Amino acid sequence: MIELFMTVFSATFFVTVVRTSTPLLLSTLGGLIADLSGALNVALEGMMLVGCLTAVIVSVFAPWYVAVLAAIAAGALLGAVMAFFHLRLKADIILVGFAINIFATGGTVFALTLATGGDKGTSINLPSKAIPALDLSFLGVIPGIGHTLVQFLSGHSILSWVAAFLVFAIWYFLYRTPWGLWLRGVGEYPAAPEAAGIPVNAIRAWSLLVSGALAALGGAQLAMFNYVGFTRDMTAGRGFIALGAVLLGARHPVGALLAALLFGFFEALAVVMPGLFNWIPAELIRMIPFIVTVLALVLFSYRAMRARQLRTLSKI
Amino acid sequence: MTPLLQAIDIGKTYPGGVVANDGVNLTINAGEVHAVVGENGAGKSTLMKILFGIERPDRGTLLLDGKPVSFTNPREAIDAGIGMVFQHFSLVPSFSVYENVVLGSEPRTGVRFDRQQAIEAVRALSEKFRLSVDPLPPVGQLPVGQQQRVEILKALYRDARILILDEPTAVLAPQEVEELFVAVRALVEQGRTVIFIAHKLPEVLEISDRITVMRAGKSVGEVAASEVTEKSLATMMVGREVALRVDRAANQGALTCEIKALKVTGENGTTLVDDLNLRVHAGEIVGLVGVEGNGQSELLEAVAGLRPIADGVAYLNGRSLTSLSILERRAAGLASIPEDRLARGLATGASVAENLVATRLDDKRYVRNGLLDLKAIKANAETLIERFSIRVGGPGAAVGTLSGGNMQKVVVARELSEQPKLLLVNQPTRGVDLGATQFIWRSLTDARDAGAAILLSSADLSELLALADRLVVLYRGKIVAAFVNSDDLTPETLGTYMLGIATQTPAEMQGALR
Amino acid sequence: MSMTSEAVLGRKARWANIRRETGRALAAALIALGVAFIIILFTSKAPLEAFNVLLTAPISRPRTIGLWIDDVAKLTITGLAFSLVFQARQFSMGVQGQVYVGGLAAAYVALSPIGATWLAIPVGVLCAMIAGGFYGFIPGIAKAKLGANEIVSSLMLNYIAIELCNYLVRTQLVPPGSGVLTTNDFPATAVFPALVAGTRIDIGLILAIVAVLAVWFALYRTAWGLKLRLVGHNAQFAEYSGIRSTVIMVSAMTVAGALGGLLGAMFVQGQSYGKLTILFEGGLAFEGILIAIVARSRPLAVPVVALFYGYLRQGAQLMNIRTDVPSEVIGVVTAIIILLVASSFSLPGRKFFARLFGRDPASSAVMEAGK
Amino acid sequence: QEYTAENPLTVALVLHGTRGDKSFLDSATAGVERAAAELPVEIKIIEAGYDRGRWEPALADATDTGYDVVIVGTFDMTGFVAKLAPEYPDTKFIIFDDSPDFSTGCCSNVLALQYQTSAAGYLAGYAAAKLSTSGILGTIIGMEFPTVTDFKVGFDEGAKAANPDIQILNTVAGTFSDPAKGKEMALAQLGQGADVIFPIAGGTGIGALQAVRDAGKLAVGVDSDQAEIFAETDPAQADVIFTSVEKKVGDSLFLALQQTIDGTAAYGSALLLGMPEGAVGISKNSYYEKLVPAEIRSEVDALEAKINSGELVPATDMK
Ligand SMILES: Nc1ncnc2c1ncn2[C@@H]1O[C@H](COP(=O)(O)OP(=O)(O)OP(=O)(O)O)[C@@H](O)[C@H]1O
Ligand SMILES: Nc1ncnc2c1ncn2[C@@H]1O[C@H](COP(=O)(O)OP(=O)(O)OP(=O)(O)O)[C@@H](O)[C@H]1O
Ligand SMILES: [Mg+2]
Ligand SMILES: [Mg+2]
Repeated sequence: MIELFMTVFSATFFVTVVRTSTPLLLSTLGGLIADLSGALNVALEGMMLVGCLTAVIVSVFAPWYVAVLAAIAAGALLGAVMAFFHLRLKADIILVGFAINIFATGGTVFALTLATGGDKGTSINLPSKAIPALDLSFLGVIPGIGHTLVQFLSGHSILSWVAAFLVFAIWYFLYRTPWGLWLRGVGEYPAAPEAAGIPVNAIRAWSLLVSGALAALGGAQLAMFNYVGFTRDMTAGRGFIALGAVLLGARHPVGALLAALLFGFFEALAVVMPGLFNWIPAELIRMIPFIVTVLALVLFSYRAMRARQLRTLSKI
Repeated sequence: MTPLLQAIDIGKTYPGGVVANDGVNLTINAGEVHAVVGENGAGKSTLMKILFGIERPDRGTLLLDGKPVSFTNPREAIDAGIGMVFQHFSLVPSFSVYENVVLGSEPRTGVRFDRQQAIEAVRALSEKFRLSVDPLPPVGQLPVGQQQRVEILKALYRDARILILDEPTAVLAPQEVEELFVAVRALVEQGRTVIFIAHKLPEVLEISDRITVMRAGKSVGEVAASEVTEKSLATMMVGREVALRVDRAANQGALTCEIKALKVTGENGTTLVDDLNLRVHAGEIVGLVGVEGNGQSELLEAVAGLRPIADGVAYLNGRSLTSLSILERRAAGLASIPEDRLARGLATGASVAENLVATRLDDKRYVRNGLLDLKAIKANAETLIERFSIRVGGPGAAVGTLSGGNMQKVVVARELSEQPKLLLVNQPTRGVDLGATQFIWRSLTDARDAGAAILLSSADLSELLALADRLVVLYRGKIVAAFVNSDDLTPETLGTYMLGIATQTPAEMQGALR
Repeated sequence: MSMTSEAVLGRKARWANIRRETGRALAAALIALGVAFIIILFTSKAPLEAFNVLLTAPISRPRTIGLWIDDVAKLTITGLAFSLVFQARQFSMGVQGQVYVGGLAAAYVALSPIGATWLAIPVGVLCAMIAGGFYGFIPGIAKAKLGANEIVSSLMLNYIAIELCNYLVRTQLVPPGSGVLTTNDFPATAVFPALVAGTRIDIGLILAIVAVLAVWFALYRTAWGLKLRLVGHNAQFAEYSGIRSTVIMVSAMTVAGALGGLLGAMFVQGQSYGKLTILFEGGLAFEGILIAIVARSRPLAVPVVALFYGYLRQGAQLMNIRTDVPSEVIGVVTAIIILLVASSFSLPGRKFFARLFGRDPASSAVMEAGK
Repeated sequence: QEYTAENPLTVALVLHGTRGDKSFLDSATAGVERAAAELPVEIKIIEAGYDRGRWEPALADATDTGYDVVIVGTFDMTGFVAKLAPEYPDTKFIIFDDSPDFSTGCCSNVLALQYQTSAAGYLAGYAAAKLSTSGILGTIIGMEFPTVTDFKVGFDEGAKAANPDIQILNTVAGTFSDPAKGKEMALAQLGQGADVIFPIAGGTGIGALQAVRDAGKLAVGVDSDQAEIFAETDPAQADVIFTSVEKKVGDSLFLALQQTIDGTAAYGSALLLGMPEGAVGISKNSYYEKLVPAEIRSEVDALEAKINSGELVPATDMK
């Protein structure tokens, strides 16, 4: 138990949590934008996967940042496809989302085969690049806390910092700019922005575009940092977990951050625990993040309900 | 002088094949208040949506300042100086008043939404046009009257020269209607033009300069308000004479419903109904008078079982209702017509027949051993459709495909189909046209004459004065006055009590609170 | 008299509607097949033959017909489960998890002493349905009592059920020492008898047909069903009518869960496996969402949609097995077909094709929101 | 029967997955492809994908289609083969990595190839423990079943033989296809002090190898010579894989096909192939020679000789 605490409060563990949370967080933010605009984006998984593959293939030929941008573009393109079929052809958004997931599962492997000349499983024959980690070791000169700062802050992926910034940027966008107001209005009650002359469908289309771009950015982090390279289905359900994280985070960017960190924390814990408690069956350890999510959800809902009740009672 | 706005020979057929407009002509002069009247489904809203760029006409021309225009979306209409307040509001409930007002044309500093500037702009506007609204609270928490003002402010904020108000008065209390009219006059004084739709002819005659009458998708005439009477206008609309008059109760029976020291509190703990005592007898209609939001709806909901009673009791024929479930209350003879038929009174996706038995799913006639008796359900629907002249294809049609007036008839039919002992009625004719109003009124008085005790709340004072035998005025959840209805009782008298300006003493109320 | 003529008109309109929808779906399917053919043209050395396999393989042999029908039965059940929760306006995604707990329950029965008796099938199916029902009940009650979002809870419960199945199979259900992640074959008494020898068509098909009729009956002929639909249409109205909407909601999710559990039993006790193996469901449960949406959550339409979708699924699969078209391409083709069929369903007739290329007529968000 | 280029032996390999796992299935594919190139054999490779419900149909369809030989792998397929074999007596079945129960008399036309990888694992474990400076090793397992754990049983025993105090961390990923997870697991083990890691987890293991590469520690490859696979595209990766525990599925399949043509194949029985048969072993390539000191190598060679002679019998999970 002591060992567990030591591990959990170590800098390495913190770095691990940040690393495992980052792809999830980016994807969750993507889900959040779509959700707030009134479209449930069940295609996050497929968009992430396409982001993974695009990033890996482009990084063979171009610098890492070009690869990341390419992934973003690919995700945005999928978002545009969703928008076209949902908004223009009026197809059910969930059906479109599932179609994109199916497309991504097959399409990425097919594209990989073409790119590698026949490899169907992994891209290990492609010399793909990694996203650099941000080295902040210069902070070490600060007396006293310098060393600790370096331990905790140095060595994160650049995209982890980007993701943290995006939480702020998206919050700012949603709650401080007019366009954020438009987007939330479109999601909550489209008749109002429509009557105010706001192009409702354009807003939804842009949201899906951005949603896809963010999910694919999460994919890029997954395939260029967490692991460098592509393997089939490497997202392994992270997109669906992100979908859950959007709702668990109460449809707010900061909530999304907390939900993603919660997941990252327990995923990291599930990774270190076998080394510490080899008597616990692996399956049960792997259940932990999911059980914790359900408990967190129940707890939050319970507290929200209590809060409502208390407010009622106190005023009587 | 060229008219400001002219619609010539407008035609519009909806995808389902409904011909909503069929050669409509409308001429609006600058600086006038122009009313458009017609029965439910005559095509008024459709015409307005065309003027505002929401629907596109199949044929016809629009002239603005004599020049042909065609709007493909509201933005273009807004830019041309047209503003519209919809029959069903288009406000984002969780947004604050000022956010709703500026939505789409926000003041900015850089990329930042300048909230301070927006709030000030809204304050300034509401002062200028005498439409007082607090810019800060979320609109979802405001009473409808306030929401309406927010809608108007929205249009004014965009500097509308022409303001379209689609049934703005349907949901307003008389004082609010007065205030609205004050605002409308202020608008006209400042050079704006107003297009106004309403079903209540006295209002139309009071506010408008000229009136266009529509019937069945066509414009059937244009008259100056000063040249018509209510009666002649009604005849033009409906194509026959309409008489909106009812008889008061001839006799009244035993005590049916007794409400004692009733207290109701809201979600957030505010007291909505406070220490209320009231008795309703069989064969009488008791009217609840009050500006919306003074506890009438909450009182009715608490008695119906849709809200918890915080304190006090309500008895139905001597039996306490407090511990009874909704179904048990209904079984005891209670029926209720809710305020908002779409939100609470109907399942628009379900069929008419299903809606007509929804409240009786434990009744042996329709459900035995958990199984539906489809034949009985259908027969019930056919009977009621016939009896209440609901205009619908058949019992299987979805309620959502009915017009508003007919939807309301479905609710009324369901609640009156079994002779109720206690009937709670809230806004029975809101947004309903003359013919249907007449019909619903008669249904209510028939139920009364058959021995129902009726508690009626309405935002329309003339409705209350026409139907009620006794009237109680509610202010901030308390009864502040009570009257036995007579021809001497005027809206003005009621108004002073409704606004809390005056209060009767218990002794004064005594006579009317028997 | 006028009433009857109106009823006739109504019936005519309904038929016209069905004809129109079917026509549209077929048109969309044709376009989709055209697109599929183009893709196959680029990826296969013998495109015509590959295309032929896609279209005809499912009925090429009795065994393949069996595969198709078996798929249809399973897709029908998951489609029904989703239809039920959708009709109650819930978005629980928990069928997958219910399938696993149902499969586990059925396996426990089949491997117990009961497994060797004639009770194995009824008891196995019943236990699976109880387990699945319980698993559907959890997100339902969490939503009803606490307002916990059912999408999140049901998705998480899916993962938990999969791991639970992995764990129990590895540690409890496999023969000791064998270490494989598959149980022994169930005793013959515990395996659904085949209706057509040598194929996968087993009494699961009958269960599916019964389930369709039962769900239809429950939804449209019982008070519970009417209440459920009313709650789905307008929960506030249901409350006003004296219907306890939370009870209805939870019971709908529980019944859907029982269907999920039944599907679990059909998997493990059916001819397809006849034993419990980890990850046996292979993602089929989620395809019920597609079925339910295309069928507009109407129980009688579910098997029809499943029949078509299952055919496509089998054709694609057999194309993968028999031809040189890579399996990945099949995913791409399936995705395109879903997109086009989904698009066609939401558009009135010819407009679909107009919209595909032309401009969107003035949008109708106002009407949508007003409802 | 004579098989010639005009009248070849037709063979279908039904993969319970797809090509590209860089280990097990690719190895089998390589074996039959080599047979197609060198023997009068015509092959069809069927990728049944990762949905278990489709494995049996794929197998049945291949059998229906009339191939002379149908090849499948692992315990997941054994039951299906046992069911089909009596129905198709003229078709020959080869199942690798598992065996049906021949005592039931079901399977006179089935040849089962099983591999005892624990012996090779023993050698790798011995070398790993000798190379470790921290005294901590790590293993990462895809899923727990004997064909996987057999590697580990031998590895653990070998490591203990080299250093009785050795500590072996073990993590079960639960998936063969999540490299990011594999990488995290390896990082965790490295963080807990391990300096040699043996991932037995397919694609998940590839992620673990990457972690070892980045940390500059050592790894043991699995199934095929993984250093060789990386040698060209990712030399840094190859540089840390000092050996691989090879399960030569492809070679044994090639041999089995060759014997089928010769008529010498032992259908109706199971062959447990081990190090003496050359079906398993550790890679002794340039990386091995570069990274493992000569004295350890000679100790390993001595152990290998002992195992081959039967003097040393490592524990095994295979029955
Ligand atoms: N979006 C629509 N699709 C199909 N039919 C419609 C649509 N909107 C309105 N209609 C139909 O067009 C006709 C005219 O409707 P409209 O709303 O213009 O009437 P109205 O005069 O505003 O009635 P009311 O007095 O009840 O407001 C009605 O028959 C209505 O049912
Ligand atoms: N999607 C639709 N398809 C066909 N008809 C529709 C559709 N949506 C609404 N309608 C018709 O539109 C009319 C509703 O129009 P509107 O919103 O103006 O209400 P209304 O009839 O004016 O009701 P109210 O009397 O409450 O004002 C109804 O008659 C309904 O039949
Ligand atoms: Mg209208
Ligand atoms: Mg109306």
